[in-house]
Amino acid sequence: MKISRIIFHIVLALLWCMMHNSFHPATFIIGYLLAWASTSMFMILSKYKPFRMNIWEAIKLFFVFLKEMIVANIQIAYIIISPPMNIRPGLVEYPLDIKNEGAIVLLANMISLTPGTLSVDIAEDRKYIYVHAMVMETPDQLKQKIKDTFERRILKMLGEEAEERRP
Amino acid sequence: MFSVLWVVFIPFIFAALTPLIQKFIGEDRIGLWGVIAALLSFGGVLSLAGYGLGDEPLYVIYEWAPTFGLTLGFYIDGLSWLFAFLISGIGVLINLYAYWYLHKPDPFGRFFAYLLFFMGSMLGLVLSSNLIILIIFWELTTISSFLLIGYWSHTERARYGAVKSILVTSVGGLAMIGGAVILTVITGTAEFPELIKKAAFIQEHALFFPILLLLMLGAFSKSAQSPFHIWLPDAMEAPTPVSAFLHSSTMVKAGVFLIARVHPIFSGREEWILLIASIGLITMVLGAYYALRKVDLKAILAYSTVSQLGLMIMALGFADVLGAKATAFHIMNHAAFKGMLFLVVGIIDHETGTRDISRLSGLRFTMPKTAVLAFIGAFASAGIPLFNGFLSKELIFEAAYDQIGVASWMAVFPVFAVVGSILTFTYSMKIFFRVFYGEEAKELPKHPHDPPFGMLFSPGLLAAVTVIVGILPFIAERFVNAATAAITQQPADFYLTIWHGFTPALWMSVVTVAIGIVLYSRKALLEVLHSKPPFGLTVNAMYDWWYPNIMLGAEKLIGVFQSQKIRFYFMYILGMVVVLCGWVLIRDGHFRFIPHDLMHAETYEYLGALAFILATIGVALFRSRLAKVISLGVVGYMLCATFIVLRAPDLALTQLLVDIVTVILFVLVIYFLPQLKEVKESLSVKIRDLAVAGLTGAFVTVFVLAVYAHRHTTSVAEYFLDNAYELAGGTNVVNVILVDFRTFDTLGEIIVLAIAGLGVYALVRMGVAHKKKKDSSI
Amino acid sequence: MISLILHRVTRVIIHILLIFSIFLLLKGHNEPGGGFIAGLMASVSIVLVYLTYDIETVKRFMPISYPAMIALGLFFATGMGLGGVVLGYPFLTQTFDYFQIPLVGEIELATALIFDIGVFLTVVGATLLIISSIGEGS
Amino acid sequence: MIEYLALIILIIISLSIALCMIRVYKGPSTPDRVMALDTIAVNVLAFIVILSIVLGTEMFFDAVLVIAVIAFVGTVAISKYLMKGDIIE
Amino acid sequence: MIGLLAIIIGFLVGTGTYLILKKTAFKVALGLVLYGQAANLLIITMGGVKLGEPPIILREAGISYSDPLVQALILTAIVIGFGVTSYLLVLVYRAYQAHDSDSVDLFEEVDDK
Amino acid sequence: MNLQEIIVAFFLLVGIFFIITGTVGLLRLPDFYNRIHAPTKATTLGVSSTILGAVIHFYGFPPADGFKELLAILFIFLTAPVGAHMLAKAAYHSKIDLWKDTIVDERAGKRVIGEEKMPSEEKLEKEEEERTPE
Amino acid sequence: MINNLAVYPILIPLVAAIIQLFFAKNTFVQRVLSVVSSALILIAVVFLYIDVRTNGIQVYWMSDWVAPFGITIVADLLACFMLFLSALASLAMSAYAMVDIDANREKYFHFPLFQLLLMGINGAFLTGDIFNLFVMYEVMLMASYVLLAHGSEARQLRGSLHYVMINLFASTFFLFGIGLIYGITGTLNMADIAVAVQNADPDTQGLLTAVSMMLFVVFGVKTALVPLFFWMPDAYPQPPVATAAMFAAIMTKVGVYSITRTFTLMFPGDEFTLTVIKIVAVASMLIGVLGAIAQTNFRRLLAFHSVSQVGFMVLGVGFFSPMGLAGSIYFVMHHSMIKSSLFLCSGIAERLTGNRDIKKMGGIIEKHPFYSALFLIAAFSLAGLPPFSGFFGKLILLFAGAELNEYIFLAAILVGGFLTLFSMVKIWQMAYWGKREPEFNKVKVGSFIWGIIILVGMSMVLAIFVQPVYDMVLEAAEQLLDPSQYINAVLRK
Ligand code: NA
Ligand code: NA
Repeated sequence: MKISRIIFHIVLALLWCMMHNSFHPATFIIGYLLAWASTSMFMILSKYKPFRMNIWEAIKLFFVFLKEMIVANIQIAYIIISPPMNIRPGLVEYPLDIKNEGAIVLLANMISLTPGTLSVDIAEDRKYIYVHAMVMETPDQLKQKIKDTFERRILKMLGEEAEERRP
Repeated sequence: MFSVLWVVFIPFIFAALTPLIQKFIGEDRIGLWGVIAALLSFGGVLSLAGYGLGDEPLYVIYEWAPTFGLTLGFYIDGLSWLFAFLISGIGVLINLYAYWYLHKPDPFGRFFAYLLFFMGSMLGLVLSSNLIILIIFWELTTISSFLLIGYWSHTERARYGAVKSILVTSVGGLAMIGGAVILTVITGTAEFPELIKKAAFIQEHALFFPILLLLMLGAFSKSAQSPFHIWLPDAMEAPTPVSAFLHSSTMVKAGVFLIARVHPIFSGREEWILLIASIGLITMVLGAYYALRKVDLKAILAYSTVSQLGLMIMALGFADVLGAKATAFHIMNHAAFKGMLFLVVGIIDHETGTRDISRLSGLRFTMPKTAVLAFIGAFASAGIPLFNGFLSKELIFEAAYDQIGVASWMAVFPVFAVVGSILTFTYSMKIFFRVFYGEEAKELPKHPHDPPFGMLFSPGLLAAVTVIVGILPFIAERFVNAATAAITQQPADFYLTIWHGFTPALWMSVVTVAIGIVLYSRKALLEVLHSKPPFGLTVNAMYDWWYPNIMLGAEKLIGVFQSQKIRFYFMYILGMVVVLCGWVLIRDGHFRFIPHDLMHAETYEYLGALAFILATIGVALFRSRLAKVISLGVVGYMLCATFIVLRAPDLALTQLLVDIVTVILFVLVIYFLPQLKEVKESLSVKIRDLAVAGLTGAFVTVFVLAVYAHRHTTSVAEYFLDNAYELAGGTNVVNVILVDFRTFDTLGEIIVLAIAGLGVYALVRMGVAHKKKKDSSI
Repeated sequence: MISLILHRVTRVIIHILLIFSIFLLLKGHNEPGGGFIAGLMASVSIVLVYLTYDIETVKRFMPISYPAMIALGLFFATGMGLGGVVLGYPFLTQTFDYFQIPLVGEIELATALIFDIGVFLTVVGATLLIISSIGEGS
Repeated sequence: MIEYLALIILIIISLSIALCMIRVYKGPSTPDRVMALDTIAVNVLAFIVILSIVLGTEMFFDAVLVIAVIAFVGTVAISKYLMKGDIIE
Repeated sequence: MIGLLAIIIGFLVGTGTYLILKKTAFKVALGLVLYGQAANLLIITMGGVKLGEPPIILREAGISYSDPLVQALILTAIVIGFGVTSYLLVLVYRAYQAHDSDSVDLFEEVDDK
Repeated sequence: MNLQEIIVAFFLLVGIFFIITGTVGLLRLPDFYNRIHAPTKATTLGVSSTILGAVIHFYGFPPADGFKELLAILFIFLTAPVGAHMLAKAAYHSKIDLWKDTIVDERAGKRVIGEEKMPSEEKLEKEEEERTPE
Repeated sequence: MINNLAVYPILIPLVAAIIQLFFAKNTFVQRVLSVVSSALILIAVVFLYIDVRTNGIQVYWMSDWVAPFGITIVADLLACFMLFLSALASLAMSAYAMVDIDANREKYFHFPLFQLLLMGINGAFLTGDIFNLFVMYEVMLMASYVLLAHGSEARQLRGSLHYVMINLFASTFFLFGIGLIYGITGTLNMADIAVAVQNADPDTQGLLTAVSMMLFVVFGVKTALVPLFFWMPDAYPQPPVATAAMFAAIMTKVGVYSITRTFTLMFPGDEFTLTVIKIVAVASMLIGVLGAIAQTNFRRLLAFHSVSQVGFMVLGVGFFSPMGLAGSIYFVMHHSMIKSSLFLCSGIAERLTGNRDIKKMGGIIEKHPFYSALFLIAAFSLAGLPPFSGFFGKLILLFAGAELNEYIFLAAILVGGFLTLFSMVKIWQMAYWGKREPEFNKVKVGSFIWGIIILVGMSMVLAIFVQPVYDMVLEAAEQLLDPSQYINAVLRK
């Protein structure tokens, strides 16, 4: 718990340094202090469940996401610009394997950031994400794709294994 | 010198102390306080007799406000002393009379305070040497008489009479101020002695007549000259001592006094005669006619006063020595007999409970002493020999007759003087015979009997004067001569006798009495006068129409503009801006279409401007409020972009943030506001709004371009750029200006914000809970 | 809870926003920014918290009296001005100097910063007081 | 060179903003308009970035940052209003 | 450029005018906001659109900056406008609560107790 | 035209391409839920590459400075999905219908989103009625 | 050490307000501070006046930046008079507020808001910078918005809605005007603007006149001149009477002050400007009083009178002669004392009868003769009857008009005076006369009338010492008509 908070502080302090375009130790310390002050002020907002994270997997995830995003961007751009609009939209109920709320949100945001898909909502029981997609062949295909590209990797990053829970 | 101040200010001081004294000696005895004050004042006046009756007037000045010719100056000559003598002397009698007259639950203290206040004002008026000071005291008499007339303010009539008196007399008062100011400005002085010296200059001046007219409006309104006479009869709602004091001997004579005072300044020109003598004549006849038609004793006396004042003013209007002399004498005589008559009517009213002449009769049996007094008063008023009224009236007849020699048309004066006197004779007879002769009246509200001695004393004394002067007129000689000399500014040395020989005036008197007796004895003739009002639209009716209608009219006028619809208020403001500024712009040729060189811009700027304008129009166009707000948000973003284009990063940041917060605020508020109703606007309203909008928009555009074409070449901004870093230690000049060069602005700005915050907090928290508060579960 | 996603993101981003607002406050003298901009920034970030949570929660974890904050802001701004008066300068006179601080190097300290902090506090207090009052008014 | 390109891009972006206004006008729903508002914010952001290149100054980047980090708060507020009717509970 | 800006100001004022002539308090408030923005734009225009550098001193010779004073003025004006507008909005809403109407017109009951 | 300029030009062109597709999508796509995908594009790749291009333009390649500018990208990635999500959720909540040719709606019949009940449905409906511009 | 006298009238209320905010829960401290603050300002103003008399116009450079670059505080004689009035009025209002303001209002910052109002007003009188004038206006207005709606009674809210909107609207035009002035002259310092206007080429003169007309409209709205006054009679009757009295006594005068300053210093009146001013003034005089005649709501009636009375003051400015301006200043002094005491009187009448409508009042004199006498003096003074201050105010204006041969305006003054009397008599006879045995609420009238006594007493002083007072205001007027004094003091020190 402590550690996650300290990491958060460090991240914030680094952001502070980025703002200043300066990684001078003094800048960092000031940033750290500010981060500490801010998180102390919003104590309730700063309580995170501790989790372990595989950094390597995280980096991998980042690049996969980047790739996916670029590809999807191009695909969707093509669809939008091409005169006959070949869209097959739908709202699907995507079943979640992840339990950690933070990770669910991460996934949901990744879905949203990838053009063509958008997280409309997370179910109350945290078992589904409702995803609107602009193009899909079948709902299952879409779900599978999300599972394969993002969710598995997130689970990996968290050091958990995906349960096989087919939709 | 001291005694002048004493005379004038003793009543004021005593009036101011009344509430205090009342606590000590009790309300019942406060009347004595009034009597003491009046006596002290009267004593002061007597001590000044040397100046008033001698050759050398007293002239004292206390500097007050020289810029406006204001000196607290007092001038005691025959005229002012005569008035002061009458005012303070009768004042003593009135106070004495009132001591017995008032009864519970009338607040005594207030009455005597008002009365003394009035007396002081009146003394100040007549004694002052300065026109503006005179006006100040003049207005004080207006105020004090207002309070006195409205003394019984719980009655509708008293309030009506008081309001009428103050409104009518202040019309004249204000005119007088105007005249006095103009006179002071052109002559450089407001002192009567100085003005008299400059009489020739004034009479030559182009503004002579306006000034005279303005001053005379004051005099006429105060002295109840037609058409201002309407206030006086209604002022009779005052307690009788007040009527006796104000309307016989003092306040209403202020106008006469003023005319006499300015006589040497203005009387040289024809306008004087035309204006004053004619008004006096008309008033005299009309007043007497109305007096004849009345049945209320006080109303008869009121109109009688109007008529008598007309007589005096007419005589002053003749602008000759004889007229002045006649007036001076009549002022005294009228004060005595009319004052007495009022007091007698007061007694009748007091003892019988009514003043209605048709209900009263045969009082000589029950009130013999009063009857004697009434007899003297009525006969003096009628102008019967052996009473003082006869003597002065005869003098006026003489003066009027003399006018025929001046111009033949002026024969109207003696003719109508006789006509008026006939009417006067008739109503005077009515006063006495109707009330005291005939069958003894039944069913009176009270059982009549003679009043206590205290109430008889004052009228008794006046009756004695009436008779004594009537028989031995030389007693009054010194008074009259001194006053005449003061009015005419020539030495006067007359003898007053009963018998002048068979002069035209005597014949006029004979005719008067003869016709009067015929008129009075022939009921049929009287009936003619009684039944038909000669004209439907009377001045009184005009007043009564005007009084509520000015309020209604004002309400309508204001209602038209003050519609409580803010869009019209906006339009007035816009209209004023566009008209005033636009007119100047057009006048100076700044109004032109946008020149081509000013329209040079990058393509992206054109496109951005297009988006900007689209967003702006959207705010007005969208029907849904949320859409409006969203469009406003876009406007904010576009403004932000504009600021960037204009190299203002700080502004862009601020605009962005404010934009977001504003949008949030609007959305918050939308939630609480009702749905916009589909207000069907007529096409004309839409066109009107569009026209106004287009006009103002175009106006601002043109204005901006016109100014831009004349933009400054250097500005203080350069200083900030040059010095921000070296002197203020910052490179962001905008911020340096905000927190250093112009810190005070910023301080003000955050104070505004702070107040807004606190204000919203108070506004939301303090309100009564909204009844139809939305269900909080949603 | 209005949205899990919003909740989670707010938790993270609120700190970034606040720190960013401090950044804008501190460097305002030399670059775009300053007390007002920073104050609005901070306000918006706290508004985000209001949007995410309900007013009661925010009250619980942020027991700040906004009127007091306003008073404090005005106190800073005015107090800075009065400081000058006490020292014999006109009201609101600012000064600045450069200081050598070990490890950090030369930094500039300006009284204007105190004033800016006053502005910041007032703006935050006022803006939030307005928004929270309306929110509560419902 | 880049400046010329940037100028052309600027024109495109401003055109894009103007086009977004069409969506604001057409709606048809409030979320559509909010979306258009968001898009305009993004376009303005890009506009500022490109303009910075044209003008050769980095002074405007704070505005970029602020748009990036703040614009969504307005969206959240309106969304919450649409969802709950009440944007601050 | 200045021509464009003047036209935009004109449109802001015109639209603002159109809105303030409406009966709904909310619309009037919107119109007043537009007016405020017009004022801000007008002031910055008066600083000149000669377009130098943003007024952040680069400490190099020969640079012309745009007018910083107008920018400072507008900043102050924006803040003040913001404060007043917020207050006005809340007033609109409270007035609605009190009378159940968001019309800007006054009622008789306002006159007399 | 050196390498840096080419890189900058590339990034800028990519950026403007995605931004313009975003706008086109916003205009062309048939319903709200489809349209909302378009701005996501503009924000993510469009703005990021524009900013990258600018950073390279100002600070060279690889950029030695300009972290603050890069921070903008991070911020966008943090905030954009939340905005889009909230808006979509709100739209769904206010019963904005899916396009007629939508192939699947697995949430049909489960319109209630979030814990609480709908606020005042009438109110929002009324708002809907009014959304057509004059 | 520098001389801080000129800034104290701004500083004292500001500091008092901040302290009061910190003592938000302790109303006793707040009340005491209110009175102390007003008293201190009064003392400071007296010293400031002496200073200005002996050493000439006092210039104070805020933040230690020289004019025209920083914000300059300028205390000339006119400013001193206005400050004196505001301090006097605030003292009287604080005394009245002690017994009048309810606990709820006290809790929600009534006193600090009042102090900030005072600060804004004093700032407006003192500032020598046109934009700062705008800021001070906003401080004043913002405080007045809040004080107006303070209490959140239904009618207050609606009444203040128009007030806020109209003033916000006018403020925008103020900003337009400032922007345009800066555009032409490149400066914000009023003295500097005056120099620039003097040196402007003839082609630009017309533009400057147009801009000055815009400012005239703005100030006309704030000071409620015809045809811009319509918001006012709905607004001023709403707040607690002490607040309303303060508004009537001083706030409208800020507009008059600004008009005076603008058209003597920055845009010394030309033919066109002065004609416009005089016409507007006369229209205000007459229409305002007609509005008053139409009312039966005590406070609305008084509010309408302000429109009319402001006309007199502005007419003096329109005369543009030493005597005219002196008359204007004298009239401002008289009116601020008398109108505020009338408002306070209306407050007592309301408390006694539980009513604002004079038709429903009656017979107050029977039970409260002393208070009634105070009202009567104030009423007759307002109506311009001698020997009260209003008479002399009018007299000076009459003299000024007669000297300039402006007889039409003379007539207007007299007609206005008559109509004023009419309406005052109406109040008197409806509310104070009437019933013989009236029934009233229990009110300790004695504790309320101290403020009135102070104000009426001061107005009597004004009347009795009309010559010395006139000499003083004439000095101020002459200073105004010689703007070089102001300009030299500000720009070369
Ligand atoms: Na009544
Ligand atoms: Na009554």
